[in-house]
Order: sequence, then C-alpha cells, then structure tokens
Amino acid sequence: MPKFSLDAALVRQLAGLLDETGLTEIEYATSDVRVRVVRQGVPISVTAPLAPPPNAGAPAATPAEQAASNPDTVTSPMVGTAYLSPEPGARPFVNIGDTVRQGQTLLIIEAMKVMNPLPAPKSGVVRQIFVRDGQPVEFGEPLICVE
Amino acid sequence: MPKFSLDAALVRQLAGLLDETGLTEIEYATSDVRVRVVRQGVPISVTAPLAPPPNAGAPAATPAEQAASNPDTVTSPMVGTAYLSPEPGARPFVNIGDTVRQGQTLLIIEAMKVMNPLPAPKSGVVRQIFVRDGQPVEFGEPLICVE
Amino acid sequence: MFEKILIANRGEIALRIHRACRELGIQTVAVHSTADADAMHVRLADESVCIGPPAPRQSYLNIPAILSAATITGVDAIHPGVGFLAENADFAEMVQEHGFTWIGPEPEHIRVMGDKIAAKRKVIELGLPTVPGSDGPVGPDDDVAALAASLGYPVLVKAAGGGGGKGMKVAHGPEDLDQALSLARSEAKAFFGNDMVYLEKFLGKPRHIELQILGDGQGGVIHLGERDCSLQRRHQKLLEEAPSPALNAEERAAIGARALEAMRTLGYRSAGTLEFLYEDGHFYFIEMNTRLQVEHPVSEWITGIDLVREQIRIAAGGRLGFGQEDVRFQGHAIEVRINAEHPETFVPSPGRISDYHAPGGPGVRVDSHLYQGYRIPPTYDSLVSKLIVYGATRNECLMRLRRALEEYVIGGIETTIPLHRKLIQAPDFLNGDYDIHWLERFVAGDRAA
Amino acid sequence: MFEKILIANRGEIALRIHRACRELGIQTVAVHSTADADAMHVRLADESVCIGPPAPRQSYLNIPAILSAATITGVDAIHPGVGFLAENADFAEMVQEHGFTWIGPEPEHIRVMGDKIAAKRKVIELGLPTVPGSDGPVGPDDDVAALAASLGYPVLVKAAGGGGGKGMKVAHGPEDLDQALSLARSEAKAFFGNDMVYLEKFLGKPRHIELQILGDGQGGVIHLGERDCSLQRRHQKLLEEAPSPALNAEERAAIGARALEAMRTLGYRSAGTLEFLYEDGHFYFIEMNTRLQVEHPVSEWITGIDLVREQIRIAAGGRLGFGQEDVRFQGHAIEVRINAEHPETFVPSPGRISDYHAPGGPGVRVDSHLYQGYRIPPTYDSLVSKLIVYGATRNECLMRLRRALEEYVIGGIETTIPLHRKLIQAPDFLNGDYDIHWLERFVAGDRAA
Repeated sequence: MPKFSLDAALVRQLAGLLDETGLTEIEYATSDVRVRVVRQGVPISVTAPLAPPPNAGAPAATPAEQAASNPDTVTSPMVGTAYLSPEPGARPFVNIGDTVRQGQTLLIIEAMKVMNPLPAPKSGVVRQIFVRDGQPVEFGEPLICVE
Repeated sequence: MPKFSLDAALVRQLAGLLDETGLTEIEYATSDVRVRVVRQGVPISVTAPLAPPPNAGAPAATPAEQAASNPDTVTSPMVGTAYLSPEPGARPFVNIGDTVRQGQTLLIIEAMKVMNPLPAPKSGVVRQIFVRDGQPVEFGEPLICVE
Repeated sequence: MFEKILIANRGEIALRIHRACRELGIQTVAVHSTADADAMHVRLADESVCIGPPAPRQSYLNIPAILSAATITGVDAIHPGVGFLAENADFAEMVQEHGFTWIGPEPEHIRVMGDKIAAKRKVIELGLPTVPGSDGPVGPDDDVAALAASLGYPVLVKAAGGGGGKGMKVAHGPEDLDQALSLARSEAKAFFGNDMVYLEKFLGKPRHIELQILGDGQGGVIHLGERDCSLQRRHQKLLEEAPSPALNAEERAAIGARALEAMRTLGYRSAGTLEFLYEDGHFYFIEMNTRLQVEHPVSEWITGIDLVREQIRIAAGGRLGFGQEDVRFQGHAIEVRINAEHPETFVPSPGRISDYHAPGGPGVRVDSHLYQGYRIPPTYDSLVSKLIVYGATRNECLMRLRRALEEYVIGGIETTIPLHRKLIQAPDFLNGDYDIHWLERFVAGDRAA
Repeated sequence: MFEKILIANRGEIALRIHRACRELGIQTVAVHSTADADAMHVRLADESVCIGPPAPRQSYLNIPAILSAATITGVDAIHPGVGFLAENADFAEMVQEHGFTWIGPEPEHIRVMGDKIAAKRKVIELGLPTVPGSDGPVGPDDDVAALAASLGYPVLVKAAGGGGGKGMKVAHGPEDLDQALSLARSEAKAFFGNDMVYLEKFLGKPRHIELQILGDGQGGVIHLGERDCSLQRRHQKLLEEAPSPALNAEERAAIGARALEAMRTLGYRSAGTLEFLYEDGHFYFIEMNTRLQVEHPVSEWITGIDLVREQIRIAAGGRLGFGQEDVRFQGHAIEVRINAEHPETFVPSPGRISDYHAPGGPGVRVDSHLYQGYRIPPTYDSLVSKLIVYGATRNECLMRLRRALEEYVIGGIETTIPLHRKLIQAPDFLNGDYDIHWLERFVAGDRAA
C-alpha cells in the first residue's frame, strides 16, 4: 500500500490564498488528490468600531472587490481622474466589444495635471468599462476588463 | 478484511497545520485515504476585559463548579463561616462514610453572629466534605456531598 | 487610611468605586449575586464573594449576607454605591455597629432626608426655599382665595391622599379657584376616599437643577456647583450637564451660599445632593439625596474634584482641606446615560454584547462595566454606560459629544445611543432651552414622526 | 473655517486629527494604503481614498498620490500628522502651490530646523542655549586644552564624519585629553576616512526635556510648558510626563521666556517643539520638531489647550486670542506608549487583535486605532496605543496609571504593557529620578533578572 504523502506546502499555499482572496473555503481536486481548506466566518467583530456598513454581513465580496480580483481586470495604478477619450468631445479610446492590442492606450489617468496613458497589459477584447469619463479613481480601483 | 490502520501522525500533522495557518478545517484526500480535521473557534473574546484567568481556555468546569452542579451536593444557603462541630474541640457533626437521616444537622453556618444549623436535605451517606472547620463560605459554595 | 473596602453594589458604579480604591492603594472586595459572577467589577476586584441568587432582595439588598461577607473578608469599610442600600439608614447603622466604617453620611441625616415631609420641614428650618403652599389641608372655613393670592397664581390644588396626577387641578387665576377646588375635592373623594386637599404654588415649566454638596462632618462643606438634570423621561434622567445653561454666576453663588449655610448647620458629611425645581429665577427644594449620584462625573470634571476619592478620605477621618473659594469651575461637562433599552419604545434589551468599542481621544470619559462577550442580566436596571464629555465651552462639549456618539459601538443589544444621536441635533437642546417636560414631548414627537 | 481636510497619515495620529476635525464640524478625507483599508480612521472618515500599495514610499510618502487625492476630493487643507511627510518642506510648499492650505509651519522654518547645523546656528542667533563646543573641527594647531578648559570638563571628542557612537571619546579631565584626541582621530580615520574631530561639552546624565510651542504666525506665541521624555530606549521615547519632576517653576519660566522670545522673533506658526538636554540646571538645545508630536496629549491635559484644534484654527487664519499669562498649568499628566512589540525583546508583533478593552473612568484618555478583530499590518511602526492619565498631583497620576494599566487588555499580539507595569513599580521612576540612560539600564537589568 502506498504511503500517504501529505503535501503540507500545498495546504499552506491554499491557506495563503484564503487570506489573499478573502474566501472562507477552497476545495481543490485533481485526479489524484483532493484538498479542502476552510476558515470559519471571519468574526463580525472585525467591523466592530463602526455601526455596520450597509453591506455588513453580506458574505459575498462587493462587485468592485470581485472585479479587482479578476485577473482580466485592469486596475488603476494611481490616484487621479480617469478620462476615456484623448480630449473632451473626442471618441473614446476603446468601447466595449473592441479588440485591443497589448500596449494600446485604454484610457488616461490625470494626476498632478499630468496625463498618464494606461496601456493594455495584453491583447484581448474589452468586456467591461467600470468608470465614467472624468471620474475620480483611487489606487487599485477596477477600470476596465480585457479578456 | 484488512485491518483499518489509523495514521495518527498524519492527523497530528494536519492539526499542526490548522494551528499554523489559522484554518478551522482541512480536508485532504487521495485515492486511498480521506482525512478531515476541524477545530471550532473557541470565542476567546468572552474573557476579554481581563488578562485570561489561570484556567482560561480550559473547557471543563472547575471542580467546585462540578461539585455545585451535582444534585447530591449540599451548597451554602448564605455567606458566612462554616463550622463542622457544635463547639471548638467537639466531635464533628458528621464524618465521611457516616449514614445521615434527613433533617440531621450536617454543619453550622455562622452569619451575623447567629449559628445556622444546616440540615441534611435527604437521608444518605456522606461521601465528601468540601470545607474545613472555620472556613469562610460564599453563597452557593459546595459544602458536603450526601448520596 | 483603609486597607480594604467592600463595595456593596454592582454595575458601572461598583467599577467606579473600585477604580477610586485602586487609585488610593486600597484593596477591594466585590460582593455579587450568582447573575453577576462574570461582571467587570468582580473580575477586577482583589476578592469577591457571592452573596446570593439574582433577586436583589436576596443579594444586593440582603443585609446579613453583605455584613457576613464583610466579616469573612476582614474589610475596614463599606461603600454602598448608588441605589440598593445606599440610602438605608438602618443598614448604615448596622455597618457601624458591626465595626465597619460607613462610607456615607450620618445615618440620622439619611433618615430625615429619606422622609419627604420630615425633609421639607428640616430644610425650611435650615433656611432653604421650598415650594410654597398651605401648611396642611385647606378646610371649608379657610380663606383659600387669600392663601392662593399670597402664593401667587397659578396654584395647584392637590389631594392629600393623592398621587399619580389624580386629584390635581391647576387654577391659573382667582376666577378658576372655586372650580379647581371642587373638582379636586370630588376626584380626591372618588379616588382616595378623602376629600382633603392642599394648595401649592404651581410650576408650569420648571427645570430640575441640583447642587452637589461635599462635607467632612468636621465643619468643612463645599458645593461643586449645579447640574441641570431636566432631561427626564418618566422621572428617569437621560442626560445631565454642568453648569446649567439657565443659570448665571450670581444665581449660582446665591443658591450655593444658602446651601452651604444649611449643610454647615446640619453638619453634613460625605457627598450629597440638594435637588431643586427652578423657574423664573427661583429655586424650590424638592429632596435631598444623601449619597453619591449617577451623574456625579459632570461635577467632578468641571471642578477637578474626585468625589468618590473624597468620600473615602472623609470616611477615614480626613478633612476637606480646602474651602469654597478654592473650588474653581472650569469648562462644561455633559453625561449621557446609555441604557440597554430600545431607543424609541424603551423596552429593556438585556443580552450578550457582541461588539464593544468605547470612544476615546481628548475630553471623553466612559464609565461602563460592559465588555465584548459580557451578558447583561435581565434582573437589574438598564444603565450600562455613562459617556461623559468635557469641553472648554458648552459648544465644544456638544461637538465632542456628537463625535464620541459617532464612535461608540455597542452591538448585540438595543441601546439609547440612537436617541442621544437625535437629541444632539435638536435645536432646543443645543440652545439649552428645555424644562422637565421637554424630553417627553421630544420622544413623543419623535415616535409620531 | 475649512469645510474639508485631508489627513495625510495613518494610525492613532490620523484618528486624533479626525477627532479634532469632527469636533470643529469639518469633514475628513482619509488617504490610506491597501494595507490600511480597514483602519479605524478610514472607517470613521467622511471619505477615503486608497493611494497606493503598503510600502510607505508608494503610499504615505507618495506626494503625487496625496495631492491627487486632495484634488479629486476637493479638500481645503491638508494635515500631515506626525512622521511621513510632516517635516518635508518640499511637500509643504507643493501643498500650497496646489492651492491647499498647509496645516503646519512655514516651509522655510521646516527647512531650516530640519538641517541640524543650520538649526543650531539659527537658534544660537535666536538666543537659545546649545551644547557648547568648538565651532568647527579642531586641528593640530588649535589650543585644544584651552578650549576644553573653557567648555568645562568632561568634554567629548567627536568625529566630524561620525555617528553611532563611533569615533567618540570622553575626556574627564585635562590629563585624559591627549589620549581622547588621538583615539578619536584614529577611529575617525578608520571608520570615516577623515580624522577631523570636534570638541563638545559632555553631558553624562542629561534629561531630555522639551518645550511645546504654539504660534499663530501673527505675533502670538505661547508655550505649554515642558515634557520630560527622558525615558527612551534606542532614542525611542516610551513614556513622557508633564511637568518634569526635575524642574522648578523658576527654571520653567526662565527657559519658557527665552523660547518665547526666540519663537516670536522667528515668527513661528503652528505647533512645534524645542528639544533640550537638561543637566545641572542648564538647558542645551538639540533640535526643533516643526510639527505635532506623539506626546502632545500630556501638554494638552495640563493646560486644557487642544493642540490639534489650535493648529487647524491657526492654519485657517485664526489668531491665538490669548497670551502666555492665560496659560494655566494644572495637575500632572503621563503618557505611556504601547507598542506592538515583545516587552522584553522588543521584537515587533504585528497580527490580529483577538481581544481589546481600553481602560475607562476618570482621568484616563486613550488615543488608539485598535479594535477587536483589527489586524496590525507588519509594514508600519509599532505604536498602537497611547494611554494618557491625569492626576491633580504626580502621585495621583502614578496611582491612576497603575490602575489603568491593570484594566487595559490587548490580546492576540505582544505589547509593551507588561514593561509599563514593571516600570510603575521601579522606585527611581516613582521618585522621578531618571535620565536618558536610565531606561536602557532598567530594561537590561530586567532581562538579566
């Protein structure tokens, strides 16, 4: 009988992913092995010092959080104002459904009066645009989804 | 039929991983074996306002609590001082192993300079005496066990 | 000084006394019912003794149990706190007879002030103003009209046997007097089987203003200024402030001087409070509380005097060591009482505290026995926290109160925090323009809204 | 007055500034790194903006990000807090160039005081006492013996390029001087490749005493008395008190008058601190911090002046409105710094707060961003709470500190609370008998024991 070999590193890696993603459970199976890790409900007290925010208790991540954790989502690299077109009244850099090449400008972030073009990190199709023209954005805010 | 062989070391290793990673559950399966370990979160916060008392975390009740919840235990009906004999130097009212009748005096509680005899609530055999002669007792403190 | 004090109370006030003892290097003994075994003051005390089951009569009002606990723990003195046995003169005497020091006034003073009629007679003798009225029932032969005129309208006709608003009629002028008399008499006859009535000056919109007294029983007496406790619902204070927005320095000094004179004559010892109704610049004594009060922290903050520490020092034979001229009034303080009650229906809300976070930062004091995971027993009163804030001016104090209420989190139960958050928006309150009826109307309007 | 302020900081100081803003009716914008999304000040702020990843250079030190956040939220002013960009004169200028008000001193004053040599030259010009020494490197031709004699022994020979104790030698008398010079020169040569040395008066057991300054930049300047910050470990303050147990009223008035004169000449605006070494009745300027300090609450408590509120008022163009004669010093205050560190090894201890309960009751202030369930990120400094206590006397204050430390619960991480509990038992500390080296010895002795 083959000796059971526990892959502790795999468990640790999954535990790390729980932390990173805010999940409470991960089950991972291949034809050979199946691993499930659980971390019980993050205690409500995490949100103690304030009256619970409107979405408190909702176990699911907010849409913004979901979008931000999607690897296809391009998030803002800086605080600033997002512009979808090169100048007021001009046509937008990209529209939903457009095919873009890696490096093509998706939008502009203005910060400190400097216009910073945001290039597409990979080629693909624009599936979603999360921001409006002229909208202030913070660091890490989801901007656009390119699949 | 093959004997079931428990891999205790594996369970211990998974339990260690629970501690290390802060997980509450790990399930791990291969084609041959499936193991699931769970630790329910003991809410430490119940004892928050003080440094944990010496026995904090011990899930079992203290001996005094166990004794107090035993229906054969006679607890103190008042705060005061327990005396095991009618006067200093006299023989005690009862000894361990004695058979007592219902209503027979088991000991005296002095409160406010008044001697209050404590009668046996039922007939039986004295199994344990929890207090020493002259010991201060609080309300509800276990005094004697009559089975 | 004492080495060990027994605290014959529970909740936030027991914790308050524990803190004062620790700061004087005195050991504490907590006595508690079975329902309070996990209470904060029990956990912090040096020793604790369970004195009985949850029912107060069998625990916190159980005199033999408390004295036995004092005996077996060998304490020097007993502090009764607020409520329970704090104004029980017999208990005070028994404490002394058993050889312990009573941290409170002379039992004789507790007794006389505990009887409404004796208290009124006593303070008149001591020169304090009371609500003027007929000295006894007015009969058919008395010149009621002349008496009413001398009291000044409006006057109140009150059934001698009465209570609860029954058999009470207001005459706003001489033309109303006969009708008020006959209505009150017939109601009194119908409800109490006795048609005797009193006459009393009627106060339409008084404020509740009280004066904090501290005496050493050796000739030293000071007052710590007044507290305005007009914000009441069903005679329960919800918010207290010092100084009163209605008083000026002359009025404060005048009533203070009369009170000091009275208390010096009485030879009063320990902390005490003279409660007055106040209307149109006049004070009318209603009662004296011969104990610490729940709202004592506001007076502590504007004077810098620690009342519980002083009570203990004085009980140990200490003198005040300073006079009224040394008492400096500085800034403004407000206490809000946070009760475990629904903020609109006031239905009690005992239960487990799932989240607890007290406000911090400058000018904020929290006296509370709550902690995360604590279970509020349903047996006792609903006061679970006192939030006290201080500011250099009343406006600063109000702004700080607002910010502290924003920070305060008590989860798992209902509390009156939302009511206080609304109160702090009310223009009348912000302007200091309220009397003892104001809060009832505010709460009623709020619920109708 | 401002309508909205951006707080360019994190942790307890960001919360402190938020509280001051709320009490002035000003809205707050919190900027934070991704590691601080759940931080207390972020949750309490009216608005929040994530400005970058955890690394301070990319977030709290990221000037473009902070200015962009100010732009998109439309704030009137920026408060830099303590640390990070608080003493960055370029940042202060950029804030102003972008049309925001800088809540702090003139950039020019930040700049001059940020340069040790320029600062020393400046304050000498302003008439403040500094550590006497050679004006520059002493060469082989200088009459070092005469200079040393004029400074008074002991004297310190110091490598010009040096630091960290290397190339520093003490000469206790003329007989040691030659050897000290040659040793320091050869060490300086070995370590810094430059054998130039300075001469300076050596202070063997100085106290660190600093003076809190507040100016309005319009001629009004006051000081809030001194703080004694001698209890340091590796130049990190662990406990501060005001007033200093070592100073008397004359010394306080004398150094205060010199400092006021200097600051008035400088035209200093906002809060600032003059740091001195103090030995044998003499003060020696070491540096000026042109910002709020962590330990500002002790000065606030003994004077009743809210420093953050005043910073904001002054930045908005307000005048002080009172003079030094109106500043009354009352009572005693102590701050203890509670760090997320092992109390004996001082190893940082970030992690999740499993239990949190702050002390309450009279005379206790807690400035902390902790809450139960909060996770302290490993990225930033370890200060997690400031416990500040007040008493009418130093002894009352010490007793209250002891009691408050008994009550404070922070679970899930290691903190310096146990160290403070030991400190409060140490006779030297209780007697106020300590210098800047005392705590290092206490900690070392403690670990050896």
